[in-house]
Amino acid sequence: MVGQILFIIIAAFTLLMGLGTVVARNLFHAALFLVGVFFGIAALFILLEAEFLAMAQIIIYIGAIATLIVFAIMLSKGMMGREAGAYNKQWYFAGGAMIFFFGLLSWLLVKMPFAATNASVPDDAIQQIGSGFVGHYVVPFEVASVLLLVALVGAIMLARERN
Amino acid sequence: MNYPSVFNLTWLIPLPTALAFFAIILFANPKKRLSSNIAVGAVILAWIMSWAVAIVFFLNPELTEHPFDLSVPWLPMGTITFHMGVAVDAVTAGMLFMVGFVLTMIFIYSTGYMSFPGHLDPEKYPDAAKEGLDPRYSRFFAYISLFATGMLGLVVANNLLMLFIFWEIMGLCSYLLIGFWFDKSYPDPKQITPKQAGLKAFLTTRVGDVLFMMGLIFLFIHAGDLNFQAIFGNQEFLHELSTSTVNLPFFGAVTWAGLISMLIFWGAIGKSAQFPLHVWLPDAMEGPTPVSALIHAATMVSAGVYLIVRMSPLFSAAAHGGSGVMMFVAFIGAFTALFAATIAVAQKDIKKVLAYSTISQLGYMFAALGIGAWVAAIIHLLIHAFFKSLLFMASGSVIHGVEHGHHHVHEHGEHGHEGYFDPQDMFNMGGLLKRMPVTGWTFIIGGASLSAFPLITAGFWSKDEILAHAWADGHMAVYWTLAAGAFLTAFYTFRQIFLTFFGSPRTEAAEHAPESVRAMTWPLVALAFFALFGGFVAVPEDFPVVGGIASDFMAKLMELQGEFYGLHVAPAEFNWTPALISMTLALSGIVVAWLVYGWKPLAAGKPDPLRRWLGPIYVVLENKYYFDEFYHLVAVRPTLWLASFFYLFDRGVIDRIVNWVGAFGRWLAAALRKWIDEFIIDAAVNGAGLVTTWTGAVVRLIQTGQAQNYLLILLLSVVVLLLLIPLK
Amino acid sequence: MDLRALGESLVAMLENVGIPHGWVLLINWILGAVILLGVALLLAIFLIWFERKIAGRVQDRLGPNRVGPYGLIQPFADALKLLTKEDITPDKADRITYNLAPIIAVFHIIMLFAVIPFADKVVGANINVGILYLMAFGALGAMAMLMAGWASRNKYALLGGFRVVAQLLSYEIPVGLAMLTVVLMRGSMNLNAIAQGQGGLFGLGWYVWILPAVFIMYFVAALAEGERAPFDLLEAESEIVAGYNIEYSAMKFAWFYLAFFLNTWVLSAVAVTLFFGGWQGPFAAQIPALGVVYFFIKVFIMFFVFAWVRATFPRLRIDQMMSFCWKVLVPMGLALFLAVAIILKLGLPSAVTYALLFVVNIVILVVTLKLLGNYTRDLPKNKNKRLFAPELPRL
Amino acid sequence: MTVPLSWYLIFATALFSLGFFAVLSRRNAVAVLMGVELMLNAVNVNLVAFWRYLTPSDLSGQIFVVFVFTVAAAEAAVGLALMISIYRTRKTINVDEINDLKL
Repeated sequence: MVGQILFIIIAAFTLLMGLGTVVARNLFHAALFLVGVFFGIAALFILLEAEFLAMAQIIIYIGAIATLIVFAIMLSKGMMGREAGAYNKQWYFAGGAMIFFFGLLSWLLVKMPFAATNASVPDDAIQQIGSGFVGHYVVPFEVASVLLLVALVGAIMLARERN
Repeated sequence: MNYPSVFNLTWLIPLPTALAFFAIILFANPKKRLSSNIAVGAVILAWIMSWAVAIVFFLNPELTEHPFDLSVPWLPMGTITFHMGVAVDAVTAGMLFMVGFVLTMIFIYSTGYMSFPGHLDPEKYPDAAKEGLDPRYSRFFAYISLFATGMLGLVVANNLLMLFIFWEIMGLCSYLLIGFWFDKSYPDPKQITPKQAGLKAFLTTRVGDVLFMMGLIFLFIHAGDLNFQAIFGNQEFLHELSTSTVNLPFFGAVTWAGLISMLIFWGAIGKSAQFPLHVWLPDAMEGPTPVSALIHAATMVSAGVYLIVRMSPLFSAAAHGGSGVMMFVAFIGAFTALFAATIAVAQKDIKKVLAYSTISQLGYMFAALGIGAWVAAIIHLLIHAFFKSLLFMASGSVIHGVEHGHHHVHEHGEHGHEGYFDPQDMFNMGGLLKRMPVTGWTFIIGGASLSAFPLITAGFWSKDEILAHAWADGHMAVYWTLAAGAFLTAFYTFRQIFLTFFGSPRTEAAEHAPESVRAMTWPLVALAFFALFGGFVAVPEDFPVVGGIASDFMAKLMELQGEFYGLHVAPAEFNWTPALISMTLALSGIVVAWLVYGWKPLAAGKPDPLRRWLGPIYVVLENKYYFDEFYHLVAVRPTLWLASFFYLFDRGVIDRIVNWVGAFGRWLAAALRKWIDEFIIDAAVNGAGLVTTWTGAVVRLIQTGQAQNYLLILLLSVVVLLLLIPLK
Repeated sequence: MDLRALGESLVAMLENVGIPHGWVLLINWILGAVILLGVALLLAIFLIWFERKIAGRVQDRLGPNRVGPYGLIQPFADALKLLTKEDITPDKADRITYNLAPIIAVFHIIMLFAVIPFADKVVGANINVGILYLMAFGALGAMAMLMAGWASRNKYALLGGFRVVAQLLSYEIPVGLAMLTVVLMRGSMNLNAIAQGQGGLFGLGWYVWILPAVFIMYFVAALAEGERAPFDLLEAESEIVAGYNIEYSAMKFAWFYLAFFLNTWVLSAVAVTLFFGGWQGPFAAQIPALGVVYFFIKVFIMFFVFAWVRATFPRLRIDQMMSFCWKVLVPMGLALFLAVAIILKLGLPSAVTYALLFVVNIVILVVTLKLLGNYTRDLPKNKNKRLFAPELPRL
Repeated sequence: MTVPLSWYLIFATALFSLGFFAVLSRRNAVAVLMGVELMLNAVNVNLVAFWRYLTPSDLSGQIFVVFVFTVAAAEAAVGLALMISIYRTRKTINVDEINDLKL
């Protein structure tokens, strides 16, 4: 009961923030709304008993990605382009398609049977995640680290002033 | 079984030098000192890890019952997954102990040795000459790092395929390093140049390696795995291998075990330069001296022995199955031991003597393996590595000194070119002990060890063990051959010592030879320690007096390991007769050498007194029994002749046929073009083009160039696909 | 006296009244949060006085001494003054963001209080990802200051905001590395477990003895994370007037001020928990209340060191500060992390491991200082090089 | 676990749709990027929810979320750098004015 109420509060908050992200004309505000979304998702993760991911979500999405976006917006005032409209020509069509898509997918998901279990999360979940990264998933893990390095170097190369 | 956690380091042992290799070739190449520092640092790391592993193993003899084995999946091949990994048993531990240390010493020595070489023109390489370092100094360290990776990897590998890969890496490095001074040439066109020597070494060992690989393939077909423990832990399989036979042309029915072990032994013959594939090793001395010490004395050539040691269970299974392969090994070993020793007697190049001595000593090890004296072979392998690398490095130091002396005279004395000066010729030396005391004394220690000077040198204990085994097991032919070899060994070693270090200098260069730098002398001292005292790890327990106070833990350890592999190596009973005979022979070799060269030192310009006494035999020995000429006649000439024949055949017959076919084709094509191409194909192509143009004109309307537009279409497609689910 | 008993008796009492379990838990949580909030706010008031007093003593002054005994009431007077001042919002400012920023600044610090173990089991939320939690909510501070800097519509404030991102994000890496090394040592991210792992007589088991270099790294980086001198570039008055909070006045400014002191206190508390045994002390295991006392004593000693440093050292230049992080602290942290990981993996007996860890720490510290010294020294090869000159590679 | 799985799924669908809407119709590239972040987050919620409800003992779901984090971080960094680079050459980052795909 408490769980359901909490879920509804958090989900409503997150969706509201998401709506704000999508509709806000001021990009800085949109970014702040985005932070709200990330926060709500972290709360949902806690509700799902994935504490590690919740904390990682806050560190990575709010601490790094959102800060990066905000920073980029602050650095480039001219990029915001206030004078023109926020949406392109196809927005009403896209909106309709999205609503239809949402309805269809929700209907399908509700209809689809999932064999949910009542099993609880193992006590050493975090240890298992850790050993998963250096054990079974070691190659994807290393590839991901190389990807980050490449992205870092690539981003510097792209954003550098050329003359 | 709980292993000490330090064993988890094993797979890391070959890694630092491999990284050093890449670091040097990719980044550090322009900076010479940095390159050598990287290489030395890496090898020291490898040394520390290998000693950690080896010493922990020595302290826990019970580990011989459960050799450490660590595998990860590597190559899935159909139903079989190939595993790669590392294994540690007593043999590996012993090898790690020796290889790690010797490699480090040689690396350090090389930092001093690779100074600007005398054969290069300093004006062509001004930077390198100013630094006083070889222009390809970095490259040298990259190569020896890669080589060290090969050797360490070979030692820790737990399967034959990995062993083979590292074996070939070493072969490549050997080629690169022998030909390191590829631009060196000599006034005498018949003298072999480094470039040719490298090629010769590579091609000669290839003969053995091809046979070795055939053996591997046969073994893999039968075992389905190349892991050592999987093969040797399976007695049934070995038994089956030694009983099932195969019919070979010329040889008739032989057992599979016999065939495979014979093929593998040929690999070892090639790598360890045994008769008849020994010809490459003496010429390999064209490489820099650290290379000779590293590859052609301590590590690579002994890899052949190591391989046979590893494969011993297979060999003994073959012997049980009635195959004569062990006898063959013993024969080849003993024959080579004597044969190479006789050649060494008549050489004048200080390194060539050592090269033949190496071949001869490897022969001892193979002879020991052939008669089943497994432990004696390993111990001699380890100890030989210490004193032989010491001898090579000391001789390198001598060469360096004489070369420097030559330059000194050249610069300060008269300026005329007095012709080609060979700094490696022992007859250009003499009296160097006073000029180079550290080099001299360490050389004498190494030489004494090589000649098996009784009781106080390591070489005595290991060699005596082999002789004792040969006597105790009743292999009289082997015993007397090896004993004769021992006499010759003592003789040529002390011939070398007396010619080089005693008497008075025979040239001005020798007179002005300076002692080498510290980076070169310190490794000599460190190795001399092992050359003297290394033998006390394998003193037979029942040896009078000494046996009671010295240790034989290494021999014990190896015996235990042999037991685990099903090899019953009982220590040879001590017997006065063979011991006294070998001691007498060694000492008399030294005395004879003194009588000939030490009593009345040779004067400058005088020929070798042996030449007078032995007459034509000396000429034959000096020319190495004309083996090179023989191979040239039998192998090289026919190949060249065949090649030119085929070339002519190719030109006269095959090319002509090809040309005719080509002309016909062109005629046919011209005819076809006229009729088919113009009326059918061109029309179809043009029609297709028209259709494409027209379609494109219509379809381009939906290309807006806006990613969001495309995405919308994508979304709609997904929605349509989703709709298909409920409609199904 | 057992502090845990208090909470348990409260739960029992409420359940006896007949409230369902779920609601009782909720009430309990809210109560705990309110208590923590009260502690935090009172603490902040005291800390302001404490630091001003220390700064005064260091600078050969008396510090606050007029209002109340030893000037103890001074912070209350200050707060009153700030409350009654005019609350100005710049005309062109982004109002919502502008007002939200100080709230988030205080909020994220108070959130951090939840996981700090005041004594064994006396923890707001004893979660097993405590260290991650600290880093996660610590990172929110940058967001608050960024918002403040942007919303003020003032170029100095915006510059301050940029500096916030640069400094706080950079120094989060050494702080994180130090925390990770401790986590490696203990094998747990639970802060209480880390404190428990540092038992032993007379504090011999404190990680500061085993990992001295890690502690020094943490301390230096924490100075920067807490925007304290010599790393207070965010509000360097000689360069950017007052940084991100230039337009704030009255109570909104007071919030930032509060966040600043509480942040320092939390950093000291974390330092104490990670390196000085947390609540450990003689008889703390038997009497949990003693743990709270030990904890506060240790934290105040730590806070004193922070204040001492702030009152003593001059400010660094911004490029020096950034290079110091990336060229000194981060490599050192990585080296330490790697060394500790390898040593722990060797599986040696614990006494040998600790000795080895200590030696390796000292060696890495000395090597770092030596390299640093070589750069600073007036060597001929350094003639044309500035210390930590920002050299970008020319690609 | 009083919350049914389908609630999480519908929530994730809604968030995904919002994000996709932003991607489809916002003109500013940074806003498009934010939409992508929303979509990725929705996927994460799904991954975690499925993990929790279907296979709580196998932590692959959580591990995949961490991989999504890495990819999202890389995507944000490179995406923003691209935008800065594009802005420098074209003086706009409005997506409908960047139609170089059309020749």
